[in-house]
Amino acid sequence: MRRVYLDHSATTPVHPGVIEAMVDCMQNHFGNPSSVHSFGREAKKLLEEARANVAHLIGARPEEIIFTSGGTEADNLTIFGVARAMRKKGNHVITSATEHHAVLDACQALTKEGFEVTVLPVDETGMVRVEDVKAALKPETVLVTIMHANNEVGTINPIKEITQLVKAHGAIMHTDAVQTVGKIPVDVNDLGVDLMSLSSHKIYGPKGVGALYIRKGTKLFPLSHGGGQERKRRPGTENLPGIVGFGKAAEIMARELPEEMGRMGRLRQRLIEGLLAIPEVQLNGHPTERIPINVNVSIKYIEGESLLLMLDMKGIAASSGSACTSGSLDPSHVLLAMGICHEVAHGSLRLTLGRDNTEEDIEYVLDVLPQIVERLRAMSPLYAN
Amino acid sequence: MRRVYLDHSATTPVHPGVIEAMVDCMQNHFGNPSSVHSFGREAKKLLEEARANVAHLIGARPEEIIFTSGGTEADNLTIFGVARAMRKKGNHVITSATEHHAVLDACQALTKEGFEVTVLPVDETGMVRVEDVKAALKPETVLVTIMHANNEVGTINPIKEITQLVKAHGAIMHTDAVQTVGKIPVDVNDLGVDLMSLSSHKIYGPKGVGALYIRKGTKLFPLSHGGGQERKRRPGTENLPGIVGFGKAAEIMARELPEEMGRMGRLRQRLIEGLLAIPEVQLNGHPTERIPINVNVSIKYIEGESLLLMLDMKGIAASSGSACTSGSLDPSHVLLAMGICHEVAHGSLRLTLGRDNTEEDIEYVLDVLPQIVERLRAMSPLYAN
Amino acid sequence: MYTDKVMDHFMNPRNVGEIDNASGVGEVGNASCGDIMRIYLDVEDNIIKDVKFKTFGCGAAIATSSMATELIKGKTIDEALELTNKAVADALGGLPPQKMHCSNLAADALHKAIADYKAKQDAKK
Amino acid sequence: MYTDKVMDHFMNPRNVGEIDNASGVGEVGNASCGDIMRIYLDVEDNIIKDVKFKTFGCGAAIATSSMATELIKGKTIDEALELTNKAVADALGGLPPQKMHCSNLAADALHKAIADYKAKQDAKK
Ligand SMILES: Cc1ncc(COP(=O)(O)O)c(C=O)c1O
Ligand SMILES: Cc1ncc(COP(=O)(O)O)c(C=O)c1O
Ligand code: FES
Ligand code: FES
Repeated sequence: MRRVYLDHSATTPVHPGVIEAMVDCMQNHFGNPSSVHSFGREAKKLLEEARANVAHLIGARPEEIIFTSGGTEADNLTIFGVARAMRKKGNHVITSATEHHAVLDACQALTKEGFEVTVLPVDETGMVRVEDVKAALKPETVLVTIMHANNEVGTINPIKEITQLVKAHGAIMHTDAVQTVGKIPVDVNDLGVDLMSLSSHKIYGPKGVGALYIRKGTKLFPLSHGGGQERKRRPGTENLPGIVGFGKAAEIMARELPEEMGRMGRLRQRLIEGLLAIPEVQLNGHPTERIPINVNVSIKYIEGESLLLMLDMKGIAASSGSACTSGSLDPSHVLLAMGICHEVAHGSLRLTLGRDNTEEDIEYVLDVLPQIVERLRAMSPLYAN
Repeated sequence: MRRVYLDHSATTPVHPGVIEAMVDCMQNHFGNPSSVHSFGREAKKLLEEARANVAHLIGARPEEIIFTSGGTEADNLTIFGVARAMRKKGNHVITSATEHHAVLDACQALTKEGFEVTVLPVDETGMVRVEDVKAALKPETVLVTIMHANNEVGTINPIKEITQLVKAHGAIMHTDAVQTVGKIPVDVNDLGVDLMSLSSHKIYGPKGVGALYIRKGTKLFPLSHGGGQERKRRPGTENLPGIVGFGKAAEIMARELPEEMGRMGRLRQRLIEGLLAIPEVQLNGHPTERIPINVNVSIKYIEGESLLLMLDMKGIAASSGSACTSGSLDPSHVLLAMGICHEVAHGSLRLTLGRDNTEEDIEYVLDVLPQIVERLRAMSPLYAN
Repeated sequence: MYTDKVMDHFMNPRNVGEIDNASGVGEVGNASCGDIMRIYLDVEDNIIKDVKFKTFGCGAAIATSSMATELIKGKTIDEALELTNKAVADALGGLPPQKMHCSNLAADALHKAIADYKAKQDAKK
Repeated sequence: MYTDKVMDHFMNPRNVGEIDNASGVGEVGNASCGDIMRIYLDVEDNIIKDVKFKTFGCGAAIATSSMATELIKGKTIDEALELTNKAVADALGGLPPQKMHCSNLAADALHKAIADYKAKQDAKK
């Protein structure tokens, strides 16, 4: 059976060049980067090469990158680390309603430490309004964290404009760029942010490794304590194979990005057109300000998990914001924040493209999907035909 | 040049079978374990197989294992997680002077949250005295964390006896077993502990992954927040290749342990004998209650880093508790806690054995080392010949 | 995640559809979750001659609808009333823990449909 | 970690040893770190004819001892007094940041040895 993976925002296949680099690292350079001997020094060299590659991808300096165990840790490290370090200056943090749970839940936990958190709404395309940020800034505001692009609907936020306001106000600006890095050009100096979260497994690197960009001079408390690794901001023996893989992925992404971005955009357009040709299907998210790999539609009268299962039986891997997929009671907080009702959010389908996808893949999906939709609608008590 | 790696307590080479399992995971099962589709389900299956293998190695149940980014995170998660969860019951924590920095520094950080921490001394072999634990237990004691075996001198603590006292007192018992698991038989039920830290890269698995055993019913707050992974105790997309590698390593260790333990012990004896034949060399640590891979000696009148560098030039990888190796000002806190003076601690040499080491390796070291010692002593202002 | 039995009933659900002039209809919906299930009964001489369903919900919801309707077809009303959520889940070879709540819907909808049938019967009297 | 120059001076240190009846001896030690360095001078007509050292310390400490002694051999006392820590580190092609403190020892020991020489000279007068 044909297998078509269209869930690249959940995770990506590991690039063969990445696997090769990791195997080489594990076979030939297994030392502990903290060791004095040659095994350690070789490992250290690989560590610093990877750091340079990751830094390069986002226009940063190597010494501004620290490696973490993933995007979730980078987000948590920022939120707890900066807020606690700035506690004396103020106790107000601003975020937005469509952030990843790593940000939202960490902010929520901050409130137990005496912080006040403002969660900004988004417009119906999922975008944060610059004027809302402006209005929310207070003398006590120490940190603003707004994601670069959303993982469900792909909407890109105006981070540059927001950052200008935040910096002018004297607060610290963080963006979770897990979904944009490697997909669109991202430059920390162009955006102006102080901190940026990255995750390896979204850019064809291995899972379990990420990075936090920390602009020189930004104060941050560590989340955990121990050895002196990563400038004491992130102790523990470094995940060398993972980091090497991440570095290799960053190198490949930097090279392939310009071309892939165009190709993704074209496949995406074809997919959206084909999906909107099915009756009672709506596009969620922004028509143009969205990452080129993201398609998110709501297919009325049907529920997302059933849809995913039927697609899966046809070899197609996708995801949904339906509550039923996650075992939670509410559908996607992102879709709800955009003003989409429960029922329509339940019928959402996210297809996210990647470098292995071809035009044939898209045609296959557009061939298979209408039949599935028809079958599920025929079962649906909400659908009157 | 012959290369002899004798720094297995710092990190181990990755087992070829582990690399194979990781490559298979990355090539064929790259899905996100949280995904509904087949890619996700396959990943989830690998995750749970690995969990079962790790659980098996320490006699635990799979649902009592959560994966972390390493031993450091497992230690921090325990210390902050349990102490904060138990805050209402009491604010006293007991640990020992020879713990890894991940434990000591986390405990130190706890004092800023209003906890009182008792750091127990050790005897001259590096062992915690059971009666000291008894004397330190107070009504406010909520957590006791004592390492199973020390990473520098290899001394094995009487965890079973200590745990009995601690449990009878109603406190929670944690042990950092990073240095014992896979080296000697370790069973959570035999020891009776509530929590146990493990690290993959010490047992021929990849770096950047570890585990925390949490006995059913033990309360623990997470360190970071986000997705619902690892029973909400450790959010973030799972480090699947790392975890699969760790699982494979655990499986191999469980199988090889009985035989390797004997072989290591014999190599270790030969090495100790040979080293003690050099004049003015003393063995650090316990004569018998030590892990079979550990040799730690102090070579008087010379400094550890120089020794490591000269060994390195001969292809031998070792480590030292000298301050100069770490760039810190004080030599190993472990050796100092054992009552060894600064100067002798500076001249410490740790050789830790592993599955690839042969008798020839040992003879090579014993052949090379005396000449190096002689050279360095000839340069030393402390040595009067 | 799901057993083969569940996947079979999900991919090839039995008794999907509606019954015109049904003897009894029962609908339940879990607003918080968003799932809705409707069951139609055709009862003759106290025996369930035919049963159909329509379901908006996850794979488990569809599979339990299918299984529940299969289990009561041809049974008497009293026998059908004895059908429990657990019996449906067991017949499917079990359901994932987080899906137990939606597996409750099928038996609930059935009980509602029977109540509707009884009410209609009473009204005729 | 270390440059080739450092490793060369570490593995083949120049001027290791002691000088009997030295014109001046200087010893410095950083008790907190545990490193000790001793420099012996043989001065004739205000010129450093010979110099030897003994060092207990890390690779950087040994290499800087070796380099410092090389740099001052044959120089006048006044020239030797101008030797800075930085000059020694530079001559070695640089040292890792965490090792800068021990690189300070060599010049310090040298200055002490010169002071000792001068004191002895003064005593003779
Ligand atoms: C926007 C965003 N932030 C953070 C994360 C978390 O990253 P990781 O999976 O590496 O923990 C993800 C992916 O799950 C994401 O999409
Ligand atoms: C006793 C002990 N605990 C904890 C650790 C930390 O484990 P990791 O390197 O996986 O963070 C180590 C190893 O460095 C160790 O030896
Ligand atoms: S002598 Fe201690 S760091 Fe150089
Ligand atoms: S219908 Fe929502 S989980 Fe089953």
